[in-house]
Amino acid sequence: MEKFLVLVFVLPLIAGFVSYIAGLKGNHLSKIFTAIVLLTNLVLSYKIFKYVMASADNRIIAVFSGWMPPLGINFYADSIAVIFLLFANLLAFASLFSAKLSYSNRFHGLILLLTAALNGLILSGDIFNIFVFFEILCLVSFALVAYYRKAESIEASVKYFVLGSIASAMLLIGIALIYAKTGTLNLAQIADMAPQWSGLFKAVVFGLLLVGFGVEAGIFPMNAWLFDAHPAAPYPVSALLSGIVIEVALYLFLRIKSLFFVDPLFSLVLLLLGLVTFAVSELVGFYQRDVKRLLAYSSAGQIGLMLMAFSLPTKIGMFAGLLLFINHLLAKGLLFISVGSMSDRSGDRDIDRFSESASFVDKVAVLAGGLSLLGVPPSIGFMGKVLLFIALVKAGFLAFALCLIPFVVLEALYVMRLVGRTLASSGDGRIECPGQVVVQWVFTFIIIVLPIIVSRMSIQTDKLNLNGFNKQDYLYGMASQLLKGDRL
Amino acid sequence: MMLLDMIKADNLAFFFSVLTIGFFVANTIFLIFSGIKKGIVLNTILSLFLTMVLLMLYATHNIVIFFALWEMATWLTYLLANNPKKSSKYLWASLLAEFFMLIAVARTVAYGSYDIAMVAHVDPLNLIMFCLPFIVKSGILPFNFWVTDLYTGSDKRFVAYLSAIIGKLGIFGILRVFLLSPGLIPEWFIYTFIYLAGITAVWATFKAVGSEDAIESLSFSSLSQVAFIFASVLLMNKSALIGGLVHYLNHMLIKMGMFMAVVYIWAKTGTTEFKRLGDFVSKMPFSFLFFLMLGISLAGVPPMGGVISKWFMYEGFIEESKLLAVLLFFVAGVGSFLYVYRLLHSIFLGRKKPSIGLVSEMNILAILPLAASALISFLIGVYSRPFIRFAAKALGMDFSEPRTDIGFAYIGIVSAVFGALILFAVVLWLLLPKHRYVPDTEGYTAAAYLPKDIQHWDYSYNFYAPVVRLGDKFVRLFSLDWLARFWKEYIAAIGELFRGIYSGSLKLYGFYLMSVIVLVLFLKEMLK
Amino acid sequence: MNLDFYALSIFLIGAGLAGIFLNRDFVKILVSISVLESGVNLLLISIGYVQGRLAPILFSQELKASAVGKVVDPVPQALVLTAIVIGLGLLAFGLSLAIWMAKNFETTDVSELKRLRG
Amino acid sequence: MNSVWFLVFLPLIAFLIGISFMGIGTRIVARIQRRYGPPLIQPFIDVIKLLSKDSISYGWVFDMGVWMALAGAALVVYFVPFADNIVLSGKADVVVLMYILAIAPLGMALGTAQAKNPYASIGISRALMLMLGYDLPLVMVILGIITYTGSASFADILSAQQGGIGNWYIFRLPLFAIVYFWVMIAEMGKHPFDVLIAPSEIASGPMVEFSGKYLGYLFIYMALHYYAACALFVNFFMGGAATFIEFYLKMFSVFFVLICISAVMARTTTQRAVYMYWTKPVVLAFIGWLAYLGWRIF
Repeated sequence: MEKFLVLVFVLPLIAGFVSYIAGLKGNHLSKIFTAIVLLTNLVLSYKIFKYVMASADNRIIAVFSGWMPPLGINFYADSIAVIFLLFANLLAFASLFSAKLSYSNRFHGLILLLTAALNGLILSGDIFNIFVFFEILCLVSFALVAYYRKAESIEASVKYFVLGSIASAMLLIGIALIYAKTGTLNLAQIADMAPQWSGLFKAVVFGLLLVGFGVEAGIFPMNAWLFDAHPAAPYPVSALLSGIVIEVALYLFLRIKSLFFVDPLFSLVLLLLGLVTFAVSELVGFYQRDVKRLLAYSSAGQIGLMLMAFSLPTKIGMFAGLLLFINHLLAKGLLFISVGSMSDRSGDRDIDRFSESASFVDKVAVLAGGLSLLGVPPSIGFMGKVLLFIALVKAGFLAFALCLIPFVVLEALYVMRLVGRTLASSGDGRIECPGQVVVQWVFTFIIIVLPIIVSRMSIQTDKLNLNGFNKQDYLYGMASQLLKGDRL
Repeated sequence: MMLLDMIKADNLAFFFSVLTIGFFVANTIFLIFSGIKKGIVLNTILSLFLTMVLLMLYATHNIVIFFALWEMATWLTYLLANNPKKSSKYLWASLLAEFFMLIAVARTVAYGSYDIAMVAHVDPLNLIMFCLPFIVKSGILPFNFWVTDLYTGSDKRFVAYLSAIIGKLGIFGILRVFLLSPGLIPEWFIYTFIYLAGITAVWATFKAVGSEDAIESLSFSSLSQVAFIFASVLLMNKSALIGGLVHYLNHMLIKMGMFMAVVYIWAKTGTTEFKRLGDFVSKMPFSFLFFLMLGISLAGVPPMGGVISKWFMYEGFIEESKLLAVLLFFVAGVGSFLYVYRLLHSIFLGRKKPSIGLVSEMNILAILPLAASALISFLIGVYSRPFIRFAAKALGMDFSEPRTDIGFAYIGIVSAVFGALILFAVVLWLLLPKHRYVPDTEGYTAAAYLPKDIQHWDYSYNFYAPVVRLGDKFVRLFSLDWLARFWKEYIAAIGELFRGIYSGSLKLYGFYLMSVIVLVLFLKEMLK
Repeated sequence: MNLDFYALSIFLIGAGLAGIFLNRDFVKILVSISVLESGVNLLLISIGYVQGRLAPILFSQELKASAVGKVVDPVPQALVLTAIVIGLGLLAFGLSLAIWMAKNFETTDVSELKRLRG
Repeated sequence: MNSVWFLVFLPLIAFLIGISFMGIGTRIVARIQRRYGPPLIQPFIDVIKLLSKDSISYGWVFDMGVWMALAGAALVVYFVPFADNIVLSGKADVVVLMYILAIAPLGMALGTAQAKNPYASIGISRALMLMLGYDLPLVMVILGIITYTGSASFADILSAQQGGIGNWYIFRLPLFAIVYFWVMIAEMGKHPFDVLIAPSEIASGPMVEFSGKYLGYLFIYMALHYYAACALFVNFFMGGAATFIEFYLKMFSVFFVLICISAVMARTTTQRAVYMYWTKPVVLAFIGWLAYLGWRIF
């Protein structure tokens, strides 16, 4: 099973270059090849998910070339990482499968590299290893955003590039400082030495890491590039960017934060940042005419919510964050794919005219995506929302919960404006890419079925006995009890 | 099955479930057989789903499930109304309130229990936050801005369900919470919302009197009745509670029947405006008869059931000696005469307008629900003991308790004497010299020559102009349009301010990055 | 001895950041990014540097017997190698962006990029 | 007095009293205008003449409306205490009486609606608006009386006023009496507020399409309505009456004062009438509430 962990990362890495070369002649070959690779990747990650969930202590450690952790680099997968892995590969395969045939081999190669980087990031247990994969991720996203080479995507890519490079430099400085202090690069060892750091050192490193990961994760002051990049990218890429790339960056930052910076003050700062991100992006998102930009703002908003949920030290906050992540990935992926393809077909991204050619499946997809994004009761989003509020109130942050209310309502309004316009349109509904229809139906099916699975598995609401948590199993083993039927 | 024994377990849930199921069945029968073709299947499926949600909502005692079902009902109403532009005010108003309910739920969960009864034990503010959606859903004053849009804009097939059941969900909510937490309700909360409900009732009556559209008039009438029931339920006085529940039943029957007739006419003629309808009695005599019976019941005139429930509610208010509040509801009650007569006169009895095409009486199956509701309402008027016992059981009171059972038996006598007198009048009318029926063109024209286009010679537009002119300032003040405009500009200004953050210049974005690091260094000071 | 290396690397990082924010031309920004990266790499190297020791080349004559105590800390050197390669990749991509920017906007002046806002 | 036969003929007696008031009333108004006026029994003759003539009808709703008008008016008579006979009215409840009063106008309104004559519709809309106007002070007075006597049944109201002139409510609750009298003018549709009949403007309003026995029925309704209004005032404020003659004299005194006031007044428009009823009498009644009932009313 350890071999699968490595395979999940290495396979798309190699396939990326192979599919580029294969596609030089005609891009059908590269598309088929990429689809096969991503499908195997999805199957592998599902196998890993099954294995980790079934295993006793819910974790696998894959060691490279025989060197044991302190020196060698290792891949570490606990239950939360495995969930991210599964859904990352699902979204990667879905967005590729729904991509139009006209995309060139460059696109397929980059998508494969992006998946490789994502898998690597989720699994790596070594801090410099994280930096390397993070760089691959940034570089590939710059390239994908600039795919169309038109004025709009170039401008977005330039801004993304400059901010991204500054962030990676900050990150490297942070890592250098950590290495100077602890002398090791393995996450677990650094975590053990973290408590002895001085206040100043902790603040500096926290700041550097916050900027490093924050730009990619879309936290408030640093997410300016996000609202230009997502609309400029082709719709499968923006689905990937919104669905998983920013979430992985957030997950990484919170993983490191929960290991190194356990003082309550840091989680308070993050809570505040999350609230501000959510508030600003909803307020500005309310006025967007451009449909994809509107969805980008909603993604930044959801990131704010996830940041608040994950930064709460309690187990229920963690679970709320997870539910919000899964819900956002499915709903936003579905929305971006449907809305993106509709606006490409009708050639205009304005909210009144984008849905002229909406087919029946587009309408169903947008409705399902919109409703589950807003947390309409039967969906997971609803469970996430309820748990988030319960977690906030239980952790004593009643004021934060009250501040959330007006902005959630704002989001409901502008998302329903989008859904309303799609349903109201009387488009001719010709279907351009069959793959996309399949993906839309599958995602809608998952959105409807998943709440039943999750609710049966772990959240009988009247048996929700929420107790505190201890640091040891905070990140490593916790999610497994949580999803394996232990009542949280 | 599981749901049925869940409903039976709780008397209050049983009362509301029986009513909701009864309404749904009758409404669906009407919609199917009334010849309205397009969009029926989706509407029926969604309203079936909504009914299931409501049945579960009535039965549950767990606050998290209660909140989930309540929000599902809100969203289903939004979808069923299928007019996103008009129902957006409803959506954001109820979502705003529901999030306050969510906070109340979260605080109760933090307090340690999931039972509705415990909501009030946390603290009075928690109870009020939990009850906020009930107030919003009933359209009581600060939250009556969404009512105009949703009722007039919603899909005609759903408007009956909306006003008979969904508009009154708040009443069930208040009953569920207040009956489970006696004595913990803050006094000032009851006082403010009784008077607010009173003002809402008068405001809604003026709106109904002044409206030029049948659906709008009926919707505002149901808003004023709901406000009345809401206040009498809030009062927590025995006879007011019984009156409230019986009036809930009465109002549901009345609105179901009246909306069916109006929706049928809309399906046939495509319009529900008073000035374009008229003289339907010649073609639809039976539906007029039932419509008349229901109208009389709505106005609260004795032979029909309306008077029983209104009388109990007034009795409750007088017992609690809240004269000022009951005065407001009396005015709303008298106002109901005006719009009931307007409905009868402009739709069924006026002069036939050219725009109305061939309209035939509803087929037998479609008129069945209308007839049933009229007859049940008549039964309440004549022999109301079983209905009152049904309501009392729902509230967990045995029937003999209300002090005023002398009064209500007396209303039965009134109906009996009235029947005898009607008989005497008819017999006398038959004995007197014969009379002959004439077409409407033979009318008295005060010696003026009859105009050629006789059908325009009818007074059914701007019917109550003087009263509408008088109440205009009052109505405009409380319809809160000025508040909506101010709020829209305020949000626009804030939005403009925040849009400036992402002004597109790379330098600014770079500056944001650096500011974060400075912020964190500042954090170090706080850390020490 | 390490202190002046640290000072130099902080100076370089500062120069790089200033270059990014003050310049209007995109190519100049690219140059200042690489200055920033070299500063960071220098910082990384100077962490591992010990006064008076040899470079950690495994098969060199001096270290045939054992390198303990005689060699500088090899780990940062490995890190810097990858960091430089990554810096190269970024720079290459940046230049291609500059070319495309020139094609689309006729200028590489970053302050011209004002179309996407709000 | 309270045998079963009396109950059957009560509406007839009330009708005769009402007709006599109408007859005397027209003569008093004539006398005020320095002319002699029609013979005393003229209204009675009119009713008999109308009932014996042929008539035209516009449909079954037209007929039903007229039946409801007559039956409604007769129903009110049963539930207003007649002299000391309170067989049915004993358990009567004032709140329910408020709604019984509404049956007759509703019946007449329905009938006129099918008559399809715009004058009639205008007349009815004016009548309903006026009703909305004067109902506000009327309800305040009735609520005041109910709360003052502590119960809503006529028996208690009458017994509270027994024992001499001093106990009558007209002296104990003068403000309520004034407001009630003010409202009675509009309730009976007498001159300042006879906007609903308004002969010069809308050709006798609702009555325009009625002829023959239909108009006869409405005349009977008008007579019963006169009787009911005066009887209510007497029972509320003048302690009812022991014998028939005392009852008749008290009612006539009220009617006489009312006729004198209404004979000298000019007709107002509906909007001014409703505005006036919503302001002046309401303030008076509110002061009455505060004076007689104190803080309990909130």
